[in-house]
Amino acid sequence: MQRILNNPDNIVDEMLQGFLKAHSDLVEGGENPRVVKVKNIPEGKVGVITGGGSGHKPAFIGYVGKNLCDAAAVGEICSSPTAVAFLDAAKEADQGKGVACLYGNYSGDNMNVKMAVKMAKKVGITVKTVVANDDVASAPKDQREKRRGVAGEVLMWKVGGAKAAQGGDLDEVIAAAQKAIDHTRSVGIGLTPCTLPAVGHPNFEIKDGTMEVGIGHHGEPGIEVVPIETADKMAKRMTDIVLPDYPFEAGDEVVVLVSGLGATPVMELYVLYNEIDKILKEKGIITYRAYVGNYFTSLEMSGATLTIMKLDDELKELIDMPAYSMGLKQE
Amino acid sequence: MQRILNNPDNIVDEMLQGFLKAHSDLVEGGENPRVVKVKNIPEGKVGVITGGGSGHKPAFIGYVGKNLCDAAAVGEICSSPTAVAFLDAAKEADQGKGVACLYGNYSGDNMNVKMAVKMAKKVGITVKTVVANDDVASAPKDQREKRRGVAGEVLMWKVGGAKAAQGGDLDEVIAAAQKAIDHTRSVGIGLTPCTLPAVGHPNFEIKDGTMEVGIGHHGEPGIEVVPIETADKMAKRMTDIVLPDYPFEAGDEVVVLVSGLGATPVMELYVLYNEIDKILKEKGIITYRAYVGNYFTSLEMSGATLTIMKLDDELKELIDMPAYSMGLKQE
Amino acid sequence: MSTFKNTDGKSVLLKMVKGIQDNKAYLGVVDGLIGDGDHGMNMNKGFTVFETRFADKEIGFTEGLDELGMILLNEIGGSMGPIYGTILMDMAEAGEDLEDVGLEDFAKMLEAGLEGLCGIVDARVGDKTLVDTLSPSVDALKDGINSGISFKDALENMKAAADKGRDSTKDMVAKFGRSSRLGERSRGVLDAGATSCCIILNSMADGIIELLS
Amino acid sequence: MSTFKNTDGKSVLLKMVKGIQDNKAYLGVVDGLIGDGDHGMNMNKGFTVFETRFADKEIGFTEGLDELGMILLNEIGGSMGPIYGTILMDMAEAGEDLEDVGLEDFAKMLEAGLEGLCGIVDARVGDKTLVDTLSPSVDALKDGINSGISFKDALENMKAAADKGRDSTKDMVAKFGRSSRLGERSRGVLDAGATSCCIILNSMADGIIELLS
Ligand SMILES: Nc1ncnc2c1ncn2[C@@H]1O[C@H](COP(=O)(O)OP(=O)(O)O)[C@@H](O)[C@H]1O
Ligand SMILES: Nc1ncnc2c1ncn2[C@@H]1O[C@H](COP(=O)(O)OP(=O)(O)O)[C@@H](O)[C@H]1O
Ligand SMILES: [Mg+2]
Ligand SMILES: [Mg+2]
Ligand SMILES: [Mg+2]
Ligand SMILES: [Mg+2]
Repeated sequence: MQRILNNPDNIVDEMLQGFLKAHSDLVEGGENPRVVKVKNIPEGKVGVITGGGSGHKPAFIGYVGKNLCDAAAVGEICSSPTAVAFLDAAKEADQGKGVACLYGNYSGDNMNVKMAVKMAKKVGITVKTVVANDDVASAPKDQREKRRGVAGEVLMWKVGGAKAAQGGDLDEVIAAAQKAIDHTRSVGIGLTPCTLPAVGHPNFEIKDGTMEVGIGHHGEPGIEVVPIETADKMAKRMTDIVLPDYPFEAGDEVVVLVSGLGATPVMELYVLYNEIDKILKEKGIITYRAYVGNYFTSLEMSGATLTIMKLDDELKELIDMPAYSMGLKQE
Repeated sequence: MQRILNNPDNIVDEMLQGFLKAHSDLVEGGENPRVVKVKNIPEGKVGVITGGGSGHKPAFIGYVGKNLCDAAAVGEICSSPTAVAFLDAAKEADQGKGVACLYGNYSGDNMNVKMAVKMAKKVGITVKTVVANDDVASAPKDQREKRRGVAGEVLMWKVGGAKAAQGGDLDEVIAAAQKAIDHTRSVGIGLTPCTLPAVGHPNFEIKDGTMEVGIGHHGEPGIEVVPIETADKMAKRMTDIVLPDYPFEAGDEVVVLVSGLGATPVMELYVLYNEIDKILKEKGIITYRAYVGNYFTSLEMSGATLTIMKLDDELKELIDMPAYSMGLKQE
Repeated sequence: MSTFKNTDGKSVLLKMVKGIQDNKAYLGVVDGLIGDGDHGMNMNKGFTVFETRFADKEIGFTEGLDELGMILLNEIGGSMGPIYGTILMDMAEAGEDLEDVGLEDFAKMLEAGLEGLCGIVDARVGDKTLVDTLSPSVDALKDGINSGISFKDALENMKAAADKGRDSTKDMVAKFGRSSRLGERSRGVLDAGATSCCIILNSMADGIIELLS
Repeated sequence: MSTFKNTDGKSVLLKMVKGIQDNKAYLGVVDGLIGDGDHGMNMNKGFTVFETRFADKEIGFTEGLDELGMILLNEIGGSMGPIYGTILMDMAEAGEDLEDVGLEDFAKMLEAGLEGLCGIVDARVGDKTLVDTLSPSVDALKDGINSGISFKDALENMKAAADKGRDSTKDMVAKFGRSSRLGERSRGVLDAGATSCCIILNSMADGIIELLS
């Protein structure tokens, strides 16, 4: 395993130490060492929190910042944070106006958040939740509630964080974040597997010369394994999955987010984005804003995800709001 | 080759198209399609340009932005831009105050820049140059002029760009950028090789279980191949190379930049940074600011570089100035 | 003997710890086939924290179950934190007042664990999760009570039921958790949680049997 | 014949193009050993642009050298743009007024190319670069003039000198370019530029010999 590690069992704690030191102007550790929070959370606003397993950098702690999430609960690699970490993140973020917990649809996270919400209630903190389920490939449309959350979470945090920063109340923040994810669809293509450091070998296989369409952020198998294609065909395949599902149509204004899965050179993400843009233009779909880069990764997996969000006036305003975190900086 | 590509021969052009579309708020193509420039370069200031081979994203075009470089010349993958591209970048950036060309010490770049400087002179544009040579491992200290430029270039652009934005004249901008690089030392460790898309197989080898200390951004061999080490030992090895070379000493205030080489999970960069920080603290060296992330990569190579710059009051002020580009956003 | 002293129960917990530690790699492989391969690692981490923390401390059976459950819930997270945390803590709660633990007590405890689990997950028998191991194990204990066999024999039956339950997951299609995304592709291999649950129940039974004899 | 018509020289250029195209992969391998492996790709790209652009156009020898040089310089970049761009353009300049090209003319052209190269790089014979191929090739032509042999024979001698020059780089330590970072580790393999230069000179010679006969 060609990795930069000490004892793999300590990787999350050591990463957190490095992260907090490197970004000490922006974030700090919570009382619970598995919580990262904004330094000086603005008073009187609704708290916005998230959380999830580690290994998806910038997600999740990279989206703790100005006009984004106020705190995040940190789990082991690819493993949900504890219920207590979610609770403690909520405690850090709460300003008496309640807390919006915006997270992804994974069974561990669902269970731990559910428990945290109950525990928070006991200590007088109202936590409401939005569960991202933007990954089209992870379940049929009529079972949207089963779909995973993937890179669309970034847009959910952007929107929810902006709404809270604008002074929205808890229900408004929840409604905006819910709208963001309801307007968002994603799909991923995996090209190489990833290896959990403590496991030491890839925990799934993608044969050379093939690609896994619809892969999840933990290597969850997709809907199809097909021979690897050129970027134009990949773009077509991805848009063919994403666009009809919402559906996105001519005249729609959208945000396009192309995220690498970790090891794919960023250069190639732009090649892919270029092809996606051509297809959207052909269909008359208007790209209002694009994000291209490593926004939600899976350790050293190769491949990319495409996320498209349909905008309305409210979402536009919220997407346009400046933001500043390790993973997302926008003027 | 598990990559996102069309015809590999067109990858640079297609990447550029995608890049310009994705960041159309910030940058645009020059008249020469192999030039990327800031939209609305502020008038009356010294132009700052750079350029280099492709495959190092965010370098080089990712550092074209506010208070950074005004334009960049774009080469093929790992291959210098043409002299004409450097010339055309200078033309785009020139506001009558001259142009600082801040680039890295590679023979192709040296030749092409030299020619571009001559051609620019003929059309009445003064171009002065600073050649980054921060890579300690690439030549002995008494042959510093032979050393490669690596991630230290990012700090050189940051400083040079800020000085120009402050209204410095050409000699002042050159002096500041030169000071930045003179105060800067780097070293890289490679863990896996990279593959030029048009070549299709890795063009050098790093055996599993070993690491190449002092590797260059194109896989140029380093000073030593040793068995792979834990992060703490890697940090020690890197600081043992970097710190004595300048030298950096107790009480010095420094910028620390840890950059991934492409495929190493960002999580691991923080683990490495955490160890580096411990060593610096032990030595009484004060980290004034840290950058950790993929700042200067080599396609899908794994590994990391460490760059340290010693600060004085001028450099501090210039490093602190806000900046905004695809690759570097700082409030 | 037909009961064991609650205060003597640390050895049972250490047996469970060892069971998980010895099978860390195996559980990783099983989870890797249709999950993400971290099940052995997650379980091992939590159980080893317990081992270390209570190495030099006296702790009884139900108290230990409670501590182990809390470690899983509060320090491990993932799916296993809430799932095993709930099972173990609810078992502990059901038995916390006991001085001596007999078959009926233990059956009640395990049933409470199962009920707790069913309170937080929607999975039922047949869905290819640890419920497929736990539920028949509870049934085996209850059958043992009804047929009046010894605690030891009932535990042996429970072990057999756990094994059978684990094996039954092989031919199932996962309905919950990560592997459920696989649909039909999840058929043909064991479920990781069902496997770890089987290991835990076997070790627990063996540990108790040692105390009984 | 002891001269060829400058206007007939397109075939010579196409031979050079073919020489590079046929050796694209080989040059990549040679460059990969102590460089970055892109030499074949870079060269092939530039030479193929020339081939495509002038496929349907009349173009003479010196004019073609100039165009090829400009393509390398202005469209390829890298190290090869300025290096071969300078060599070819300076060769072209030295011969641009010629209607017929004889041995002395050609020798003068190649010498101009060498001089141009030495104006932009510091490498000299013995430094493991294409200078080790080009310089003895120029000498061979000059020797040919002095000893009064035919253009064709002088070209054959030049080919042999180029081969020998290329081979001489094998035992050298690189002093310039990427592989110079390797120091002693660069010994034992050919230099990529010396190899491509040898291919170009051989193809050029063969192309001219065809025109001469
Ligand atoms: N929603 C669920 N309901 C019941 N059991 C579940 C659920 N999710 C996961 N499991 C159990 O957890 C096991 C996987 O555990 P583990 O690998 O530790 O967690 P993760 O799936 O988060 O990586 C599965 O084999 C299954 O038995
Ligand atoms: N500074 C230099 N002086 C002379 N020749 C050089 C110099 N740099 C490179 N070369 C020649 O260029 C060849 C490598 O060319 P190429 O691989 O195309 O460029 P790069 O090294 O930029 O990848 C070397 O083998 C050598 O002959
Ligand atoms: Mg997991
Ligand atoms: Mg090169
Ligand atoms: Mg798992
Ligand atoms: Mg090369």
